[in-house]
Amino acid sequence: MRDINIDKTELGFRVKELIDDKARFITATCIDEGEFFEVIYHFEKDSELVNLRTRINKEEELTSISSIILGAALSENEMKDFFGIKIKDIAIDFKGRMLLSEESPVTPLLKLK
Amino acid sequence: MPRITFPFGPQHPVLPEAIQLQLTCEDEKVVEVTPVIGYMHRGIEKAAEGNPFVNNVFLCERVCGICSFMHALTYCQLIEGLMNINVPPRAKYLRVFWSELSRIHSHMLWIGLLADALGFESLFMQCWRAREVILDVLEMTTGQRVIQSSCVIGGVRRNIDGELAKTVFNLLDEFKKQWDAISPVVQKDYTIRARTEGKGILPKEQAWELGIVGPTLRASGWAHDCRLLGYAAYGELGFQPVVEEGCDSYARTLVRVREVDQSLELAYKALNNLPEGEIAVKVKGFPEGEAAVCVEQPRGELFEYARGNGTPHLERLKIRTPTFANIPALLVMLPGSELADVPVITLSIDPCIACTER
Amino acid sequence: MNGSDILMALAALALAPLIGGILRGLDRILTARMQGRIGPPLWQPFYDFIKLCAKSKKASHRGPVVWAWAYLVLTVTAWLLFVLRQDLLILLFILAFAGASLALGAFSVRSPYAHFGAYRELLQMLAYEPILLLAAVAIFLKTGSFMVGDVLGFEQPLLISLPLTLVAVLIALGIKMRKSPFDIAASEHAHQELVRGVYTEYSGPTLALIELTHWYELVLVLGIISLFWVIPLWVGIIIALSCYFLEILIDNITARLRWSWMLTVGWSLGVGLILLNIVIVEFFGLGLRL
Amino acid sequence: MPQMLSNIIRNLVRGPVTRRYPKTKRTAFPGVRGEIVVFEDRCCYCGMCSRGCPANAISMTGSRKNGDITLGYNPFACIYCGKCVEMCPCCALVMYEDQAPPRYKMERKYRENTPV
Repeated sequence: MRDINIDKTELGFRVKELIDDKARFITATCIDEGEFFEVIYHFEKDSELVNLRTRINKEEELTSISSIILGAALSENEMKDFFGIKIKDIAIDFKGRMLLSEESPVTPLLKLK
Repeated sequence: MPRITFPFGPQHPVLPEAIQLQLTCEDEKVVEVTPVIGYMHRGIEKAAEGNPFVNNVFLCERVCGICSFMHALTYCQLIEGLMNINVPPRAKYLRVFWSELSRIHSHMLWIGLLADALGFESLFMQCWRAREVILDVLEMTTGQRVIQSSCVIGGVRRNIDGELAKTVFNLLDEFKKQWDAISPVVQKDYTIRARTEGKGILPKEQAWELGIVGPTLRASGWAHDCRLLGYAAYGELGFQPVVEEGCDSYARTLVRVREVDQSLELAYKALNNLPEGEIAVKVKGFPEGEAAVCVEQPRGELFEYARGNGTPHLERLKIRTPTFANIPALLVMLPGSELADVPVITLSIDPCIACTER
Repeated sequence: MNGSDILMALAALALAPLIGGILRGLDRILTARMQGRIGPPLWQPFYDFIKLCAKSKKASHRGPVVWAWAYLVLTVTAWLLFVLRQDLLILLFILAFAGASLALGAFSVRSPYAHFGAYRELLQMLAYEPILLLAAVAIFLKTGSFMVGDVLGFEQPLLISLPLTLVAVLIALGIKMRKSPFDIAASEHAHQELVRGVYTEYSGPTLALIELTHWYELVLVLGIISLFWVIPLWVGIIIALSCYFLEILIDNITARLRWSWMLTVGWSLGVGLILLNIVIVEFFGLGLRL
Repeated sequence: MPQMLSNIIRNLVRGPVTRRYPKTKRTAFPGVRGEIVVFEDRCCYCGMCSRGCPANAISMTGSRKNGDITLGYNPFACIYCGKCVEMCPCCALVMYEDQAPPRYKMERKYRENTPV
């Protein structure tokens, strides 16, 4: 497991670099840390796990990486559903309703205060 | 003929899964596809945060019915990684044995469903009949047919010894006999080949870029298999992943057919080389830190990530199931195909929507 | 038409569904056994029929119901023409009308499943109609008449001179019975992409009507097959039943194929075989000498 | 096609392999996790089962001091993992090999006979 801590502005650039290096996108995980969201993009490169970590404020907006990897669109939609994290320019945007329906609770995975 | 938007699912006899594909068709040609999921989300990730971590094994098992053992195995390996638990070798071999049986029964189920989608009812029955033998072995050795609950953190709950092993070998031989009658049909039958060959092409480069996993990726010519990482006892047993170059539905069928043979071989090997000793170790303390683990499921790579904070409850458990990664493949494979091929192509990624919507 | 004819027609009206239902029951038992199952009892088709009749009438609108009735009436007319030894050609055209009304019934609703099913139903008719018509022509060339009565009076069994025609009619039987590899417009078990195709919008008593029509149709097609050996008639019936068994066997060893394949087979193999048969009989006179 | 033919013919000759379910029942394998029955007379009210249960299907109500302690088992919440049976020190929870019959209402006891 290899961790790379990055800033949210260089996310697209770093992902592009990894993809050009023949890495395979696995998934994206979001963790609620009170003030912040920690977003981890998991990649596999030569049978090794590479994590791109970025921390953003809860109000901040993240640019989608689905223009680089189409497969990431589902993961990003999922984060949007569960955490209410703001991600812009997702290739297929379900607007926070991919896994949740109209009647289901909003942002269920946020930690209760 | 004008464009017709055609709802495929969420309740459809061919695809007993709650996924809706909105197909826009011109004549019988599909020009556009939008997958709609979210009909049965259960919030298992949230529930896992509220449970003590030891009990989550049984919860994770219920993510999917078909690969329940693998889900439990993944979670156990995740926690064992977090807490540095050394699993006794006998437990590792038993885990391999049950994993491979799960793989066989999942693939048999899939081949049956494929036959059913093709209108080949007799083959469907034949496949599920052979699968029943494997389910009998699972029931006999773990205590339950589908939700085995035999894998726990630190080892396994049941042992296979003496008399039982003999019965298991007999049943596996019985399965092999039945399987040998079916596998040439799946591989060579004219009507099956006519319906699958050249259907649902997933080009090699695109498969890797989309992050496709499992048999779908291997059918596109990539020798990618998480078992190569050598978890449980796979490192000692040794095997080569099954790879096909066809990139179409037929190649995906062949990969699964050959994997049944391979899994059977691995199951025999694991049971024959079962080391003596304990089957479980005691778990003490609470998980702390971060861990991620990949396990090869029948449908592909299962990825789990967890973060513990030194309490009995995990802070975050993330489960990425193989179908979740494989759904984008449909966006590439379906447009341009004929309506009659849609069920076959959709099935060829072996979708498990229950998994996807943990 | 005399009194005995009327009695015979009435008997045929009553007996055909009975025979058809029993044949369907036999089909289900045989299919189950081929698949290693026990299967339903012999009378299951009738139980299904009664249950369907007892359901409440639900239809999106009247169109499909009217067409379902047309399907029944036309098929029954064709069956009566057959029993009353009328013209084979007219009978086949009425049967084609019956098939078309099934497709029209599906077109009269707005369900995309039904529409696609109707297209495929029409394509199916395109595949089997030439076969049946050419078979009638072949029979005419042999017996010199289109009348079923004259065929029944023909001493020499038709099978001896027209074996290839029978093979071609088998393809038509497969399509009519909706068995794989030809179950394209509506598969028997609904496990296909169009769910039930043309029948999707039917339910309850109307669906029972269609089921009843299928029984008539099945008996009629088997009747046409038994024309291939009329003296003595029981040989013809045995031939028809063995064709039926063969169809069930083929159903169990093949997957469903696509309509383009069906058209190719129907036109090249089916039509080709009959034409070959006609050429052999007419120009080489092989059949006549036998 | 020819590959399947031999399978079909074999089935046709050998006959069905399925059972007529309500008439002939399948015997359970030894060690299968089936129905759970609580024998409260043997219970020592230690609470191990209710603490270990991953589905919260077992609950202890009342207190030992007042003498009104009871063990509640909810078969509808139970996931039949068998953890409680493993943990119980006084064999008050027993797991049968047969599956539980279909139920329509909550009952506390389903079996009258004593366990083996």
